[in-house]
Amino acid sequence: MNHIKLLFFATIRDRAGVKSIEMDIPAEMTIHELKEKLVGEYPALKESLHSVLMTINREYAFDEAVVPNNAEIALFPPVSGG
Amino acid sequence: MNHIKLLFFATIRDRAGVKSIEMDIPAEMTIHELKEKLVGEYPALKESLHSVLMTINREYAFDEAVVPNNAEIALFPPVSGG
Amino acid sequence: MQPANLPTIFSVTEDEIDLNDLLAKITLTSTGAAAIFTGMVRGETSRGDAHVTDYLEYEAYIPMAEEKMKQVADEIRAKWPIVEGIAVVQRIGRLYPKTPTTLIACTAAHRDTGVFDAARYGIDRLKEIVPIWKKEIGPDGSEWVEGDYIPKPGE
Amino acid sequence: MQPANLPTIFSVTEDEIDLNDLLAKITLTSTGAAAIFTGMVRGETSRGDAHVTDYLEYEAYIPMAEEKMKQVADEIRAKWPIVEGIAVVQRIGRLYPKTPTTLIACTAAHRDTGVFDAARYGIDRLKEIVPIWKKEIGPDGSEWVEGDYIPKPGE
Repeated sequence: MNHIKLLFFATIRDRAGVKSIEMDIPAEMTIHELKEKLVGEYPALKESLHSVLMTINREYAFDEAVVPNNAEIALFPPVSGG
Repeated sequence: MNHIKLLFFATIRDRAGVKSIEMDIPAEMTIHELKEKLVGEYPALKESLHSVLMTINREYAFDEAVVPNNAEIALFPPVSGG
Repeated sequence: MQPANLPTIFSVTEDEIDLNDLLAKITLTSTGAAAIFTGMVRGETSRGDAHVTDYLEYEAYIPMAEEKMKQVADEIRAKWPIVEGIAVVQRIGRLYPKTPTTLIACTAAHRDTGVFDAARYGIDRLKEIVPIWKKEIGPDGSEWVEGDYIPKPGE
Repeated sequence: MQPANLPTIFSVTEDEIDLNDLLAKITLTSTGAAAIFTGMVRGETSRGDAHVTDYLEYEAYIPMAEEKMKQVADEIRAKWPIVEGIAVVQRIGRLYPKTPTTLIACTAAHRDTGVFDAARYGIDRLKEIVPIWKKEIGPDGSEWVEGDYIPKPGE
Protein backbone atom coordinates (compact mmCIF):
# COMPACT_ATOMS: atom_id res chain seq x y z
CA MET A 1 0.00 0.00 0.00
CA ASN A 2 1.02 3.59 -0.60
CA HIS A 3 0.16 6.43 1.71
CA ILE A 4 -0.93 9.68 0.02
CA LYS A 5 -2.22 13.11 0.96
CA LEU A 6 -5.01 14.66 -1.10
CA LEU A 7 -5.75 18.38 -1.38
CA PHE A 8 -8.94 19.82 -2.88
CA PHE A 9 -9.30 23.40 -4.12
CA ALA A 10 -12.02 25.76 -5.32
CA THR A 11 -15.09 24.07 -6.86
CA ILE A 12 -13.62 20.62 -6.24
CA ARG A 13 -13.27 21.33 -2.53
CA ASP A 14 -16.82 22.72 -2.41
CA ARG A 15 -18.16 19.58 -4.10
CA ALA A 16 -16.12 17.10 -2.04
CA GLY A 17 -16.87 19.04 1.13
CA VAL A 18 -13.31 18.52 2.42
CA LYS A 19 -10.05 20.44 2.10
CA SER A 20 -7.63 17.57 2.54
CA ILE A 21 -7.58 13.90 3.40
CA GLU A 22 -4.95 11.21 3.79
CA MET A 23 -5.49 7.69 2.51
CA ASP A 24 -3.79 4.45 1.63
CA ILE A 25 -3.99 3.26 -1.97
CA PRO A 26 -2.65 0.18 -3.72
CA ALA A 27 0.91 0.45 -5.05
CA GLU A 28 1.08 1.13 -8.80
CA MET A 29 -2.30 2.89 -8.80
CA THR A 30 -2.60 5.35 -11.70
CA ILE A 31 -4.09 8.83 -11.61
CA HIS A 32 -6.97 7.50 -13.69
CA GLU A 33 -7.69 4.75 -11.17
CA LEU A 34 -7.37 7.17 -8.27
CA LYS A 35 -9.88 9.49 -9.93
CA GLU A 36 -12.37 6.61 -10.23
CA LYS A 37 -11.84 5.67 -6.60
CA LEU A 38 -12.46 9.27 -5.51
CA VAL A 39 -15.66 9.54 -7.50
CA GLY A 40 -16.80 6.38 -5.69
CA GLU A 41 -16.19 8.08 -2.35
CA TYR A 42 -17.34 11.58 -3.37
CA PRO A 43 -20.08 11.13 -6.00
CA ALA A 44 -20.50 14.91 -6.25
CA LEU A 45 -17.11 15.02 -8.00
CA LYS A 46 -18.44 13.11 -10.98
CA GLU A 47 -19.67 16.15 -12.88
CA SER A 48 -16.31 17.91 -12.41
CA LEU A 49 -14.26 15.02 -13.74
CA HIS A 50 -14.14 16.12 -17.37
CA SER A 51 -12.24 19.26 -16.43
CA VAL A 52 -10.51 18.44 -13.14
CA LEU A 53 -6.76 19.00 -13.07
CA MET A 54 -4.60 16.74 -10.91
CA THR A 55 -1.08 17.16 -9.65
CA ILE A 56 1.48 14.82 -8.11
CA ASN A 57 3.94 16.59 -5.84
CA ARG A 58 3.04 19.99 -7.37
CA GLU A 59 3.46 18.98 -11.01
CA TYR A 60 0.54 18.48 -13.37
CA ALA A 61 -0.19 14.74 -13.72
CA PHE A 62 -2.18 12.84 -16.33
CA ASP A 63 -4.25 9.67 -16.41
CA GLU A 64 -1.46 7.17 -17.01
CA ALA A 65 0.86 8.54 -14.30
CA VAL A 66 1.51 6.17 -11.37
CA VAL A 67 1.02 7.62 -7.90
CA PRO A 68 4.17 7.22 -5.79
CA ASN A 69 4.25 6.52 -2.07
CA ASN A 70 3.88 9.61 0.15
CA ALA A 71 2.66 11.67 -2.79
CA GLU A 72 0.94 15.01 -2.31
CA ILE A 73 -1.95 14.88 -4.77
CA ALA A 74 -4.13 17.89 -5.57
CA LEU A 75 -7.42 18.13 -7.46
CA PHE A 76 -8.68 21.44 -8.78
CA PRO A 77 -10.52 23.10 -11.67
CA PRO A 78 -8.70 25.02 -14.43
CA VAL A 79 -6.98 27.97 -12.80
CA SER A 80 -8.46 31.48 -12.80
CA GLY A 81 -5.95 33.69 -11.04
CA GLY A 82 -4.72 37.08 -12.06
CA MET B 1 7.33 95.75 -35.37
CA ASN B 2 6.36 92.64 -33.43
CA HIS B 3 7.54 91.93 -29.93
CA ILE B 4 8.56 88.31 -29.21
CA LYS B 5 10.06 86.26 -26.41
CA LEU B 6 12.70 83.66 -27.29
CA LEU B 7 13.54 80.59 -25.16
CA PHE B 8 16.62 78.43 -25.70
CA PHE B 9 16.99 74.89 -24.36
CA ALA B 10 19.69 72.21 -24.00
CA THR B 11 22.52 72.41 -26.56
CA ILE B 12 21.00 75.50 -28.17
CA ARG B 13 21.03 77.35 -24.86
CA ASP B 14 24.62 76.25 -24.20
CA ARG B 15 25.69 77.54 -27.65
CA ALA B 16 23.77 80.81 -27.47
CA GLY B 17 24.89 81.37 -23.90
CA VAL B 18 21.43 82.70 -22.90
CA LYS B 19 18.24 81.13 -21.61
CA SER B 20 15.77 83.67 -22.90
CA ILE B 21 15.65 87.04 -24.59
CA GLU B 22 12.97 89.42 -25.76
CA MET B 23 13.27 91.28 -29.04
CA ASP B 24 11.38 93.26 -31.63
CA ILE B 25 11.20 91.87 -35.15
CA PRO B 26 9.59 93.13 -38.33
CA ALA B 27 5.93 92.21 -38.81
CA GLU B 28 5.43 89.27 -41.21
CA MET B 29 8.85 87.79 -40.43
CA THR B 30 8.94 84.04 -41.06
CA ILE B 31 10.56 81.38 -38.90
CA HIS B 32 13.19 80.97 -41.63
CA GLU B 33 14.04 84.68 -41.54
CA LEU B 34 14.08 84.69 -37.74
CA LYS B 35 16.52 81.78 -37.77
CA GLU B 36 18.86 83.71 -40.09
CA LYS B 37 18.62 86.77 -37.87
CA LEU B 38 19.49 84.69 -34.79
CA VAL B 39 22.52 83.12 -36.44
CA GLY B 40 23.70 86.63 -37.21
CA GLU B 41 23.46 87.52 -33.53
CA TYR B 42 24.64 84.15 -32.16
CA PRO B 43 27.09 82.73 -34.69
CA ALA B 44 27.62 79.64 -32.49
CA LEU B 45 24.09 78.55 -33.41
CA LYS B 46 25.08 78.05 -37.04
CA GLU B 47 26.22 74.46 -36.65
CA SER B 48 22.97 73.53 -34.86
CA LEU B 49 20.71 74.98 -37.52
CA HIS B 50 20.29 71.80 -39.57
CA SER B 51 18.60 70.04 -36.65
CA VAL B 52 17.16 72.85 -34.53
CA LEU B 53 13.46 72.59 -33.74
CA MET B 54 11.44 75.77 -33.35
CA THR B 55 8.07 76.38 -31.79
CA ILE B 56 5.58 79.24 -31.86
CA ASN B 57 3.39 79.43 -28.77
CA ARG B 58 4.28 75.81 -27.83
CA GLU B 59 3.48 74.26 -31.20
CA TYR B 60 6.14 73.03 -33.61
CA ALA B 61 6.70 75.63 -36.34
CA PHE B 62 8.36 75.36 -39.74
CA ASP B 63 10.31 77.66 -42.05
CA GLU B 64 7.39 79.27 -43.84
CA ALA B 65 5.37 80.05 -40.68
CA VAL B 66 4.92 83.75 -39.90
CA VAL B 67 5.80 84.86 -36.36
CA PRO B 68 2.84 86.64 -34.72
CA ASN B 69 3.09 89.55 -32.33
CA ASN B 70 3.77 88.62 -28.69
CA ALA B 71 4.78 85.10 -29.72
CA GLU B 72 6.67 82.80 -27.38
CA ILE B 73 9.31 81.21 -29.63
CA ALA B 74 11.51 78.34 -28.49
CA LEU B 75 14.61 76.82 -30.10
CA PHE B 76 15.88 73.41 -29.09
CA PRO B 77 17.47 70.22 -30.40
CA PRO B 78 15.47 67.05 -31.08
CA VAL B 79 14.03 65.89 -27.78
CA SER B 80 15.62 63.15 -25.69
CA GLY B 81 13.38 62.67 -22.67
CA GLY B 82 12.18 59.47 -21.14
CA MET C 1 25.07 36.44 -21.03
CA GLN C 2 22.83 35.88 -18.01
CA PRO C 3 24.54 36.55 -14.69
CA ALA C 4 23.34 34.08 -12.08
CA ASN C 5 22.25 36.87 -9.76
CA LEU C 6 19.42 38.31 -11.85
CA PRO C 7 16.60 39.14 -9.42
CA THR C 8 13.49 36.98 -9.67
CA ILE C 9 10.63 37.60 -7.26
CA PHE C 10 7.64 35.28 -7.07
CA SER C 11 5.15 35.49 -4.29
CA VAL C 12 1.61 34.70 -3.21
CA THR C 13 0.69 37.16 -0.52
CA GLU C 14 -2.17 38.64 1.47
CA ASP C 15 -0.41 42.00 1.59
CA GLU C 16 -0.93 45.05 -0.61
CA ILE C 17 1.08 44.97 -3.83
CA ASP C 18 3.71 47.72 -3.60
CA LEU C 19 4.74 48.61 -7.16
CA ASN C 20 7.47 51.03 -6.07
CA ASP C 21 9.12 48.43 -3.89
CA LEU C 22 8.87 45.61 -6.43
CA LEU C 23 10.23 47.80 -9.24
CA ALA C 24 13.21 48.82 -7.11
CA LYS C 25 13.96 45.16 -6.35
CA ILE C 26 14.17 44.20 -10.03
CA THR C 27 16.11 47.27 -11.20
CA LEU C 28 19.82 46.68 -11.86
CA THR C 29 22.50 49.26 -12.64
CA SER C 30 22.16 48.20 -16.29
CA THR C 31 18.35 48.58 -16.32
CA GLY C 32 16.76 51.32 -18.41
CA ALA C 33 13.21 50.06 -18.95
CA ALA C 34 10.46 48.23 -17.10
CA ALA C 35 7.18 46.82 -18.42
CA ILE C 36 4.69 46.20 -15.65
CA PHE C 37 1.25 44.64 -15.80
CA THR C 38 -1.23 44.79 -12.96
CA GLY C 39 -4.67 43.22 -12.76
CA MET C 40 -7.36 44.86 -10.67
CA VAL C 41 -10.75 43.73 -9.35
CA ARG C 42 -13.44 45.11 -11.67
CA GLY C 43 -16.51 46.37 -9.82
CA GLU C 44 -18.46 46.55 -13.08
CA THR C 45 -17.96 44.26 -16.05
CA SER C 46 -19.59 45.06 -19.39
CA ARG C 47 -17.98 42.42 -21.64
CA GLY C 48 -20.06 39.23 -21.96
CA ASP C 49 -22.64 38.90 -19.20
CA ALA C 50 -22.63 42.43 -17.81
CA HIS C 51 -22.56 42.31 -14.05
CA VAL C 52 -21.56 44.00 -10.83
CA THR C 53 -18.98 42.58 -8.42
CA ASP C 54 -18.89 43.32 -4.70
CA TYR C 55 -15.57 41.56 -4.13
CA LEU C 56 -13.46 38.58 -5.15
CA GLU C 57 -12.18 35.83 -2.88
CA TYR C 58 -8.86 34.45 -4.10
CA GLU C 59 -7.32 31.21 -2.99
CA ALA C 60 -4.13 29.48 -4.06
CA TYR C 61 -2.34 26.18 -3.71
CA ILE C 62 0.49 28.28 -2.40
CA PRO C 63 3.61 26.09 -2.61
CA MET C 64 2.73 24.89 -6.11
CA ALA C 65 1.70 28.40 -7.17
CA GLU C 66 5.11 29.75 -6.20
CA GLU C 67 6.85 26.90 -8.05
CA LYS C 68 4.79 27.62 -11.16
CA MET C 69 5.50 31.36 -10.88
CA LYS C 70 9.20 30.45 -10.86
CA GLN C 71 8.53 28.35 -13.97
CA VAL C 72 6.81 31.31 -15.69
CA ALA C 73 9.90 33.43 -14.90
CA ASP C 74 12.18 30.69 -16.30
CA GLU C 75 10.09 30.54 -19.48
CA ILE C 76 10.36 34.32 -19.84
CA ARG C 77 14.15 34.16 -19.46
CA ALA C 78 14.35 31.37 -22.06
CA LYS C 79 12.32 33.38 -24.59
CA TRP C 80 13.73 36.86 -23.81
CA PRO C 81 17.30 36.39 -22.56
CA ILE C 82 17.65 40.19 -22.41
CA VAL C 83 15.23 40.37 -19.48
CA GLU C 84 17.05 41.40 -16.31
CA GLY C 85 14.66 41.32 -13.33
CA ILE C 86 11.28 39.60 -13.07
CA ALA C 87 8.53 39.92 -10.47
CA VAL C 88 5.44 37.70 -10.41
CA VAL C 89 3.04 38.43 -7.57
CA GLN C 90 -0.50 37.33 -6.75
CA ARG C 91 -2.45 38.76 -3.87
CA ILE C 92 -5.04 36.44 -2.31
CA GLY C 93 -7.87 36.78 0.17
CA ARG C 94 -10.89 39.07 -0.10
CA LEU C 95 -10.20 41.85 -2.60
CA TYR C 96 -12.48 44.74 -3.47
CA PRO C 97 -12.97 46.66 -6.74
CA LYS C 98 -10.04 48.83 -7.89
CA THR C 99 -7.56 46.78 -5.84
CA PRO C 100 -4.48 45.45 -7.69
CA THR C 101 -4.55 41.66 -7.42
CA THR C 102 -1.60 40.59 -9.52
CA LEU C 103 1.60 42.06 -10.90
CA ILE C 104 4.01 40.90 -13.56
CA ALA C 105 7.03 43.11 -14.15
CA CYS C 106 10.07 42.64 -16.36
CA THR C 107 13.08 44.93 -16.63
CA ALA C 108 15.68 45.25 -19.39
CA ALA C 109 18.38 47.65 -20.55
CA HIS C 110 16.15 49.16 -23.28
CA ARG C 111 12.46 49.25 -24.13
CA ASP C 112 12.81 47.83 -27.67
CA THR C 113 14.06 44.46 -26.43
CA GLY C 114 10.79 42.58 -26.14
CA VAL C 115 10.32 43.57 -22.50
CA PHE C 116 6.65 44.50 -23.12
CA ASP C 117 6.02 41.11 -24.77
CA ALA C 118 7.76 39.40 -21.86
CA ALA C 119 5.38 40.98 -19.33
CA ARG C 120 2.39 40.14 -21.51
CA TYR C 121 3.54 36.53 -21.80
CA GLY C 122 3.96 36.40 -18.02
CA ILE C 123 0.39 37.36 -17.21
CA ASP C 124 -0.98 35.05 -19.91
CA ARG C 125 0.98 32.11 -18.47
CA LEU C 126 0.04 32.95 -14.90
CA LYS C 127 -3.58 32.63 -15.93
CA GLU C 128 -2.87 29.25 -17.54
CA ILE C 129 -0.70 27.27 -15.15
CA VAL C 130 -0.44 28.94 -11.72
CA PRO C 131 -2.93 27.28 -9.33
CA ILE C 132 -4.97 30.23 -8.11
CA TRP C 133 -8.75 30.55 -8.21
CA LYS C 134 -11.21 33.31 -7.55
CA LYS C 135 -14.82 33.36 -6.47
CA GLU C 136 -16.89 36.35 -7.45
CA ILE C 137 -19.34 37.73 -4.92
CA GLY C 138 -22.04 40.03 -6.26
CA PRO C 139 -25.56 41.17 -5.49
CA ASP C 140 -26.96 37.91 -6.93
CA GLY C 141 -24.75 35.54 -4.96
CA SER C 142 -21.35 33.98 -5.42
CA GLU C 143 -19.79 32.02 -8.25
CA TRP C 144 -16.37 30.54 -8.95
CA VAL C 145 -14.68 32.00 -12.00
CA GLU C 146 -13.75 29.05 -14.21
CA GLY C 147 -10.57 29.01 -16.25
CA ASP C 148 -10.40 27.04 -19.47
CA TYR C 149 -6.76 26.08 -19.95
CA ILE C 150 -5.77 22.43 -19.58
CA PRO C 151 -2.02 22.15 -18.95
CA LYS C 152 -0.12 19.70 -21.10
CA PRO C 153 2.36 17.12 -19.80
CA GLY C 154 5.57 18.88 -18.78
CA GLU C 155 3.87 22.24 -18.09
CA MET D 1 -18.40 55.24 -25.57
CA GLN D 2 -15.89 57.53 -23.87
CA PRO D 3 -17.21 59.21 -20.74
CA ALA D 4 -15.84 62.72 -20.46
CA ASN D 5 -14.47 62.06 -17.00
CA LEU D 6 -11.78 59.52 -17.92
CA PRO D 7 -8.73 60.35 -15.80
CA THR D 8 -5.73 61.73 -17.68
CA ILE D 9 -2.63 62.70 -15.72
CA PHE D 10 0.29 64.50 -17.35
CA SER D 11 3.03 66.03 -15.33
CA VAL D 12 6.63 67.21 -15.38
CA THR D 13 7.90 67.03 -11.83
CA GLU D 14 10.99 67.09 -9.64
CA ASP D 15 9.36 64.64 -7.22
CA GLU D 16 9.77 60.90 -6.98
CA ILE D 17 7.47 58.96 -9.27
CA ASP D 18 4.96 57.07 -7.08
CA LEU D 19 3.63 54.15 -9.12
CA ASN D 20 1.09 53.08 -6.48
CA ASP D 21 -0.42 56.54 -6.32
CA LEU D 22 -0.51 57.05 -10.10
CA LEU D 23 -2.06 53.63 -10.70
CA ALA D 24 -4.78 54.32 -8.13
CA LYS D 25 -5.58 57.62 -9.83
CA ILE D 26 -6.20 56.00 -13.25
CA THR D 27 -8.12 52.97 -11.97
CA LEU D 28 -11.89 53.12 -12.48
CA THR D 29 -14.54 50.74 -11.16
CA SER D 30 -14.59 49.19 -14.64
CA THR D 31 -10.79 48.76 -14.80
CA GLY D 32 -9.31 45.25 -14.77
CA ALA D 33 -5.88 45.75 -16.33
CA ALA D 34 -3.02 48.24 -16.37
CA ALA D 35 0.06 48.35 -18.58
CA ILE D 36 2.78 50.53 -17.11
CA PHE D 37 6.13 51.51 -18.58
CA THR D 38 8.87 53.12 -16.56
CA GLY D 39 12.26 54.32 -17.74
CA MET D 40 15.19 54.33 -15.35
CA VAL D 41 18.65 55.93 -15.39
CA ARG D 42 21.16 53.29 -16.55
CA GLY D 43 24.42 53.38 -14.61
CA GLU D 44 26.06 51.09 -17.16
CA THR D 45 25.21 50.95 -20.84
CA SER D 46 26.55 48.14 -23.02
CA ARG D 47 24.66 48.76 -26.28
CA GLY D 48 26.58 50.93 -28.77
CA ASP D 49 29.41 52.86 -27.13
CA ALA D 50 29.62 51.06 -23.79
CA HIS D 51 29.90 53.60 -21.01
CA VAL D 52 29.28 54.40 -17.38
CA THR D 53 26.88 57.12 -16.22
CA ASP D 54 27.18 58.95 -12.92
CA TYR D 55 23.89 60.78 -13.30
CA LEU D 56 21.58 62.49 -15.77
CA GLU D 57 20.42 66.09 -15.71
CA TYR D 58 16.96 66.47 -17.20
CA GLU D 59 15.42 69.71 -18.30
CA ALA D 60 12.07 70.45 -19.91
CA TYR D 61 10.21 73.27 -21.59
CA ILE D 62 7.58 72.60 -18.96
CA PRO D 63 4.39 74.26 -20.23
CA MET D 64 4.89 72.88 -23.75
CA ALA D 65 5.94 69.46 -22.39
CA GLU D 66 2.68 69.18 -20.46
CA GLU D 67 0.68 70.23 -23.52
CA LYS D 68 2.47 67.61 -25.65
CA MET D 69 1.90 64.96 -22.96
CA LYS D 70 -1.79 65.79 -23.17
CA GLN D 71 -1.51 65.39 -26.95
CA VAL D 72 0.13 61.96 -26.51
CA ALA D 73 -2.78 60.96 -24.26
CA ASP D 74 -5.26 62.24 -26.87
CA GLU D 75 -3.50 60.23 -29.58
CA ILE D 76 -3.68 57.12 -27.40
CA ARG D 77 -7.41 57.60 -26.85
CA ALA D 78 -7.96 58.09 -30.59
CA LYS D 79 -6.11 54.86 -31.44
CA TRP D 80 -7.31 52.75 -28.48
CA PRO D 81 -10.76 54.04 -27.47
CA ILE D 82 -10.96 51.23 -24.89
CA VAL D 83 -8.28 52.88 -22.78
CA GLU D 84 -9.76 54.20 -19.52
CA GLY D 85 -7.08 56.08 -17.55
CA ILE D 86 -3.75 57.45 -18.79
CA ALA D 87 -0.77 58.78 -16.86
CA VAL D 88 2.23 60.41 -18.55
CA VAL D 89 4.92 61.61 -16.15
CA GLN D 90 8.48 62.86 -16.57
CA ARG D 91 10.73 63.53 -13.65
CA ILE D 92 13.39 66.22 -14.21
CA GLY D 93 16.46 67.45 -12.36
CA ARG D 94 19.52 65.43 -11.38
CA LEU D 95 18.69 61.73 -11.42
CA TYR D 96 20.97 58.87 -10.44
CA PRO D 97 21.21 55.30 -11.75
CA LYS D 98 18.26 52.99 -10.95
CA THR D 99 15.91 55.96 -10.47
CA PRO D 100 12.63 55.90 -12.44
CA THR D 101 12.61 58.98 -14.68
CA THR D 102 9.44 58.54 -16.68
CA LEU D 103 6.17 56.64 -16.47
CA ILE D 104 3.47 55.90 -19.02
CA ALA D 105 0.49 53.93 -17.75
CA CYS D 106 -2.76 52.98 -19.44
CA THR D 107 -5.71 51.16 -17.89
CA ALA D 108 -8.55 49.22 -19.53
CA ALA D 109 -11.25 46.74 -18.60
CA HIS D 110 -9.25 43.76 -19.92
CA ARG D 111 -5.65 43.02 -20.87
CA ASP D 112 -6.39 41.83 -24.43
CA THR D 113 -7.63 45.26 -25.54
CA GLY D 114 -4.39 46.76 -26.84
CA VAL D 115 -3.56 48.33 -23.48
CA PHE D 116 0.05 47.09 -23.71
CA ASP D 117 0.41 48.59 -27.20
CA ALA D 118 -1.09 51.84 -25.93
CA ALA D 119 1.56 52.17 -23.21
CA ARG D 120 4.30 51.30 -25.69
CA TYR D 121 3.00 53.93 -28.11
CA GLY D 122 2.93 56.46 -25.30
CA ILE D 123 6.60 56.13 -24.39
CA ASP D 124 7.62 56.12 -28.07
CA ARG D 125 5.70 59.36 -28.67
CA LEU D 126 7.00 60.98 -25.51
CA LYS D 127 10.51 60.43 -26.84
CA GLU D 128 9.53 62.01 -30.18
CA ILE D 129 7.52 65.12 -29.42
CA VAL D 130 7.64 66.06 -25.72
CA PRO D 131 10.29 68.80 -25.21
CA ILE D 132 12.56 67.25 -22.58
CA TRP D 133 16.32 66.79 -22.82
CA LYS D 134 18.94 65.03 -20.79
CA LYS D 135 22.63 65.58 -20.27
CA GLU D 136 24.69 62.59 -19.29
CA ILE D 137 27.42 63.07 -16.72
CA GLY D 138 30.05 60.34 -16.50
CA PRO D 139 33.67 59.84 -15.53
CA ASP D 140 34.82 61.38 -18.84
CA GLY D 141 32.72 64.54 -18.66
CA SER D 142 29.24 65.54 -19.70
CA GLU D 143 27.35 65.27 -22.96
CA TRP D 144 23.83 66.09 -24.11
CA VAL D 145 21.91 63.06 -25.34
CA GLU D 146 20.67 63.91 -28.82
CA GLY D 147 17.30 62.74 -30.07
CA ASP D 148 16.76 62.17 -33.76
CA TYR D 149 13.06 62.75 -34.39
CA ILE D 150 11.96 65.80 -36.38
CA PRO D 151 8.27 66.55 -35.72
CA LYS D 152 6.11 67.12 -38.75
CA PRO D 153 3.67 70.01 -39.18
CA GLY D 154 0.66 69.43 -36.93
CA GLU D 155 2.53 67.22 -34.43
